[in-house]
Amino acid sequence: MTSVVATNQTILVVGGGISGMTAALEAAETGKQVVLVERNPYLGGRTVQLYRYFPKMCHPTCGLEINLRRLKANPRIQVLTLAEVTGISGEKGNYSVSVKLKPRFVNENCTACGECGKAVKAEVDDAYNYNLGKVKAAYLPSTFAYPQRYVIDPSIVGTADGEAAKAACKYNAVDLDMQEETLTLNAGAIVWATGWKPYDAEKIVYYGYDRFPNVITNVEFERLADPHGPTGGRILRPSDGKEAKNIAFIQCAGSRDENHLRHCSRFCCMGSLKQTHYVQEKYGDEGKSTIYYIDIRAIDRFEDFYQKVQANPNVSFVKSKVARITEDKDGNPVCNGVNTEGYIRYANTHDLVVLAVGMEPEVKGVSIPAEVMSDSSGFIMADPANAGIFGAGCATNALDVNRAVQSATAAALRAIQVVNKVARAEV
Amino acid sequence: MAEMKTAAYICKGCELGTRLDTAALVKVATKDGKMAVVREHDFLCSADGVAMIKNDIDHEGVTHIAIAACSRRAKTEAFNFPTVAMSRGNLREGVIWIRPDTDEARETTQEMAEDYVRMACAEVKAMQVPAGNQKTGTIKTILVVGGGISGMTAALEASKAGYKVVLVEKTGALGGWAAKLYKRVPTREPFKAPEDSGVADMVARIEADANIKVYLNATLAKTSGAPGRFKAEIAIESGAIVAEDVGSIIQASGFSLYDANKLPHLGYGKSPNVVDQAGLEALAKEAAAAGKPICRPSDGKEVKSVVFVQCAGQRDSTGEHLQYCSGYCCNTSIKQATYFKDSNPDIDTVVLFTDLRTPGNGEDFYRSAQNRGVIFSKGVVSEVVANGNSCTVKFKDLILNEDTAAEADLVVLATGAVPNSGPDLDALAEANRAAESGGEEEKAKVVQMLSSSILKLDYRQGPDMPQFKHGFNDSHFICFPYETRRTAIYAAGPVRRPMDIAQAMEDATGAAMKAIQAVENAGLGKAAHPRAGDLSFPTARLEGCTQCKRCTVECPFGAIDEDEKRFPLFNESRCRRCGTCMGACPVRVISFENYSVNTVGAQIKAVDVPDEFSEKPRILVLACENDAYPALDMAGLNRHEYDPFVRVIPVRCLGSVNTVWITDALNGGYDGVMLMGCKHGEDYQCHFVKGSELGRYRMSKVYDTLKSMNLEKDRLMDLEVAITDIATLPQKINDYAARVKEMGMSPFKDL
Amino acid sequence: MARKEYAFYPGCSSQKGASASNYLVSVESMCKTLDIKMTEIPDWNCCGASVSYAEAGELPRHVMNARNFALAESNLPGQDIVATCAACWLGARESKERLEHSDRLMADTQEALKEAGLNIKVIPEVRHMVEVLIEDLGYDELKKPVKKPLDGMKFAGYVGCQTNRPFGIAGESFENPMYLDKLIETVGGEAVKYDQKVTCCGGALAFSEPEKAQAQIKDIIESAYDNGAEMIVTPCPLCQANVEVYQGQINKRYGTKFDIPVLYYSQLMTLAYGGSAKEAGLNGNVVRARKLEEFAGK
Amino acid sequence: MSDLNSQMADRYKNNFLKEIEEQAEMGEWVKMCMQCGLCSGSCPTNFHSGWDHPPQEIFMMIRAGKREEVLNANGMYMCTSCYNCYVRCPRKVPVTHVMHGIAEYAYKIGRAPKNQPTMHLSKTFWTNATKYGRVNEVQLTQSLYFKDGIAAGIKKGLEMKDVALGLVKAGRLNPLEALGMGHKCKDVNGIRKMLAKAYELEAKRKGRSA
Repeated sequence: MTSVVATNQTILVVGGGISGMTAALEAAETGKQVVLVERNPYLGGRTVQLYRYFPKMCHPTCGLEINLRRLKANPRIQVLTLAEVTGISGEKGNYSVSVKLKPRFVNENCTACGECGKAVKAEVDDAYNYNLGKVKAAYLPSTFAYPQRYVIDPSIVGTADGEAAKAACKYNAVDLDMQEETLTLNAGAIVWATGWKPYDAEKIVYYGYDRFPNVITNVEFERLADPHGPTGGRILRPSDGKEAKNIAFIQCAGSRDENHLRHCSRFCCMGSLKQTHYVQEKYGDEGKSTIYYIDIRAIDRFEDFYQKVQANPNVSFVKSKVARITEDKDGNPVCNGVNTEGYIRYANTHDLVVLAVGMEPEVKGVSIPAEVMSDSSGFIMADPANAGIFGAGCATNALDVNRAVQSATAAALRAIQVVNKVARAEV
Repeated sequence: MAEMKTAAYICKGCELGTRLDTAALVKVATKDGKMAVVREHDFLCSADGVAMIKNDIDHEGVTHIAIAACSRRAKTEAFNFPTVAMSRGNLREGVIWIRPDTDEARETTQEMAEDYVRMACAEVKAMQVPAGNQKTGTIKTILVVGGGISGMTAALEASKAGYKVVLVEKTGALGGWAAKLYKRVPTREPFKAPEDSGVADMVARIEADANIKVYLNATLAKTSGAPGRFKAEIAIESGAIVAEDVGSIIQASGFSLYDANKLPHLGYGKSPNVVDQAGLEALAKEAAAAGKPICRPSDGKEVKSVVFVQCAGQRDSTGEHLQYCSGYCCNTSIKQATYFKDSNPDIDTVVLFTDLRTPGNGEDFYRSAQNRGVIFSKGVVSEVVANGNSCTVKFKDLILNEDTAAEADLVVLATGAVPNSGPDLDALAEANRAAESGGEEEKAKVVQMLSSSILKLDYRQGPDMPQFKHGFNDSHFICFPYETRRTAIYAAGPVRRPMDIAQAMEDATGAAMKAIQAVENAGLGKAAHPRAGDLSFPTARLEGCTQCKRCTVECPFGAIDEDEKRFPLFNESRCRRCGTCMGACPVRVISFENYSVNTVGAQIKAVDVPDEFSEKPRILVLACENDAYPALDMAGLNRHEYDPFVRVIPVRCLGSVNTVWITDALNGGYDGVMLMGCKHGEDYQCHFVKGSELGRYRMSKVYDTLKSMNLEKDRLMDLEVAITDIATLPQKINDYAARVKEMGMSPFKDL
Repeated sequence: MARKEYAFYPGCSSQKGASASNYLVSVESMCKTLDIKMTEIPDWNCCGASVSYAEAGELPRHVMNARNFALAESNLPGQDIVATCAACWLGARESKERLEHSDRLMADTQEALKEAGLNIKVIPEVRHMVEVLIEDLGYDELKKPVKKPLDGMKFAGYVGCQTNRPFGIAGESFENPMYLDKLIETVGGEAVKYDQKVTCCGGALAFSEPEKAQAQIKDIIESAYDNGAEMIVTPCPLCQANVEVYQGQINKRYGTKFDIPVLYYSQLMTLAYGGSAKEAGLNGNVVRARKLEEFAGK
Repeated sequence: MSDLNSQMADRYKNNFLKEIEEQAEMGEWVKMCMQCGLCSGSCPTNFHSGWDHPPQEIFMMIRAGKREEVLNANGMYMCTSCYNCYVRCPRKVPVTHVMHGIAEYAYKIGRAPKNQPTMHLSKTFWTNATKYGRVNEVQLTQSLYFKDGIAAGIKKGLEMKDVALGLVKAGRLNPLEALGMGHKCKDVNGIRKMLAKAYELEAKRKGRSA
């Protein structure tokens, strides 16, 4: 049975992505008790699934490493993975929160030695790589996974594979009898940092994401470009494994569209500009990128980045929302539409199409307490009447990493204001 | 402090027991390591193993422990003994996981392990448990510079958390730019109607807040001290100076509009009917006050047509105007367009833009303006011609692909924001140099530059925060927007980055969070991010100091001043514990309790260097702990093999690498030295700013030494490493090992 | 008494002797089997179709549909109006929406209707025959009467535009609606996958700009052939006519050898329900559906 | 310029957008376009042969006050009423109807291009449909063929001979309709009066009564 120490001066942070980690760390490094709840078996959220960050082209795992070091060094943060908040009752300064813990089937004895992985035969979809590949059913979610502990997929529990994993472990770390459990814990304030999910590209039927293998999403493209991704960092198109050198990026795939997401997702323009660098990085002058856009939203100093990409002769820009993707006989996706700068009709053949899908808040549709308001897109809105529950990061708005971290830092203070008040009241 | 009792613990888990001769490792720890207690354990990180160590600490008086097991990055929850000095010998990720399990390999693998045991023992003996900085400042009051929306927000939020605030505003009133606005862009569903700026309400809350002390018509005359004990000398209206003791500082000095006079081609200054966005706000306020429609400055007639020119003097790649985008201007022009449409729908209202930038729910505001009949045209304005009471805006319509023009009673230029960030420190240093040799003119320039200073810091490295791109006081880091280069001083709002009111309020709240955190940690003598919580701090044996000033010059955080005797004066709570000063010191008088020239030097010496006939070279790797060392660990985790002759020592930063380590190593018979540090230059990734760059610069000096020792240049190898070079790094190590083989064994063995 | 009763709005093309008369014939047979009673709206008039936009203007178009509403309401109270023609359905349904959303438009309409001695109280629901089949009966009900499943026959379900956009059948996507394929499968046929399912046949431009329309029709037929279809099935008279009757001209224009029958879903259902070739209106197909004629003969 | 046209031009001065918003059905949507071009790219006729101006461009031209070019444009008549643009528009602009509306207005004030075939079809169809309340397909076809005169009509008729014959054989075209027999409503008078009133009201509401 998992035990958690929490009081009405504890800050609960829901979501262990970069926003949640930031809120938790900032609060803990200010001396507060924090419980960090994450749905995945590892921390880091969506940022660690990115190959590089714009505009510095640095690696998300670098920041993750520092945050993990802060976390390891800080006794005030208790981390719960494979955990989801299922209910919140009580009030500002004294919430009672129920948290559902899914079994990992691996306990803290795990040394990440990898023997169980070797012993298991079954493979499951590799969620970390957006299911572009497979992993053993006993796996370390990613190289940088924290906790650095294996996970056993429920599908092999009760099978020979499951037993094989158990037998292979010299440290009694594999515990196939682990049950789902529900904890109830106390908290004075709550930071809601459940982040975002990529908009479901299948819903934009005229782009054929469900029909054409060579139409993929921006988040999937990150995994293709990443040396630790399913293709070892080679940009190979799904249909035939051919190197994709002529790549189309379609902006506002779902965003700025009243039939899909009414808001602008903010990060996708910079995301695609960044991804043209990947193409350049892999193929030099043989790599060609075309960005189909409505407005390029490279805000503030990101404009420098945009200007650099504009100067690259291998990248072209077309002001147009692609109307339809078709497939030629060789399986090449063809973008059909009209360049609205001067009415130029086009039917351009590419090796691969990357849909810059927008951000949909994870919190959308989730039942968060009534005192938390959300806007028409499902993002948490700062509510003046709000008591002790605060949104952070992409749960509150479509934000890039930098702004999400800002938002999370602010949320940490709002939570601290509540627990400090509780503390003052109690002395 | 109790006298030192050492202990070493050898783990046999994770195949260490089967791959290595741990009995031999025990001998090494005892004989070479000279450890008082040495124990093996089958599964050291298990509850039982940890209990064993705990017991030695609690009952055997063990004060220094060397754990020979997995990487220092692994099993940190288990191996957590804050009361003793601890080193970690990396036998798993660093040895058996990067070596093949073959008979040929067994010998060299074992040697590798033995060296790491020796190194761990040597290191821990040179370490002490940090006692923590005694000279901590415990002042928790927060100084906020600037009384605009950002400053007011920071003050209110800090107060709400229970902290006292001193707010300094240079003008006679709070409110800043926001106070000049007629309305602000909507912040709430349905994001359609402009809102009241909310300034009056904030001012009232501040005046009613006992925690907040406000100085109007006041500026900083001098800021001295360090986190937890800053002294802010404030020049107030009367001309007098009042001193306030504060623990941390939030710089919310805001922005100025880009000077529209630099845009004569857009008609500014040529016609009173061409205004910037602030000018339009003034007209709107005036009109609202008079209950009249917005009127034309030239003749006071009601404006019947208005054109908004976006990106005026912005997004300019020619270098003549602002290169960046100010981010808020699209929404502002949309808002201002609604001023007209809401008062009279028949007013022609046109917004000329190249990319309309309304992120998030701004898209709803954009739609609402279109719905009001505001016309948006994608076009590039070439010229605004003033003719009498009207203006002709000449532009290229990019959609209809033609040059055209629009007549307007009023033209509004969206000119964007320039940060009020004080003088650029590099430029100032330059000016200072010029002034030293130069005449009155140069001196006057320095004075003029200093007069624009915001913080007036008496830091050795200049009066303000270092500037990032385009003069903004931003952080260089994507994951860490508040990673400041002046500890406990945080920029907030448009001085940090171009932003609108909503973002500025969010940003100021974040900055308040960091300022509060800073005073709390300064009080405990703890380091700030990225080595948050580190209790160690640099000390110097001044008797050995030659006053060369390198440490004071090179400290990336301006932590070190000079005392009246021109010795380095450490301000511990400004220090970020990177060790750049330690690396810089030619006479090696600077050290940390848990990281020093000795802790590393001892490890280098501890390695067993076989004679030159053994064909067993030794390659020293000094790896940055932020990127290179994790990458090597991950190489191990992924079982990427590399050369058995390397010995890796993690360092806080290449900036902390003292050249003596290199020369000692080479003198001691090492055959090669590899430095692994992160990217430097424009997009540097070093969290100690110039650490990796400085380190490399210093190494370039070592090459002369190599020459004098008749050693090949390649005996020293400098490698730029990213944390993701997991697969490539082992390859690079092997390539270098091959190169070392080529060069042959070092002639300095057994000398 | 029939289990379901509706006010039937056949529309100009589905009258006896008109271009979609075989649609009418098959719908009648189909409804008979399914026990659906369709009572023609007395003296109904043309819906105006889409193409009349330029001459008709707004109000007159709505008024024409309003007249049908008024007639249906007064003569067949409480019954939904059911159209078999996609354009009729769309035109009528659009008028219903506009009138219900604009009091001014409704007032003007009533004033005009007065001239014909009519007025509207409540506008009945306006539905397409396909909606009746899917929503009021459901695929299972439609399957029950099947006596002779069209085993092994491959059809390209050509949905086209106006039963699909802008209103569409509830729960279907505009870009890839499945209902027609499901109907085909319900009667035992195989619905081939092809990418021109919702491509426009050119609509009225088949008359005014034949070369444009025929280019589109060619794409549709080609894709149907390429994907192994033996016949094309559609829910819309104009689609049916356009895709069927211009095959000869297209062959001339492009040197193709198109000769593919184009049927109505109602014809398939009638046959599957054991109806004769005549009852299915097969004699009304310009490109004779030999295979089905034989099938019906058996 | 027809009277009506000059009246309108005069009434709206240089505010063509306003003219379209008030005069063209659904014209009030023109301002909502953000120039993404999805409508133009989604149009089936767009790719077969060039339009002069696709929808999104026409919207921009309206905002730019290009009155003559827009009213004379062919673009609107390329519409097959397939509603692709309508259902895809990210701003939910009912593009199909807006295009119809602009066409109707251009035609009503006499500015539509001469001999625009679809324009002519629209006119013919409606006249035919409203004459007896129902469409007389034969007469409709005839009047379409003979719009360019007897000779052209016969030529076209011959071209279409097979098509027509096919339909006749299939019992789907009744030659007798040519003689005005066949489909009509009973209350033709009522319908005509009703429509006359509708025209009157619409003209009044749009201030078009010349």
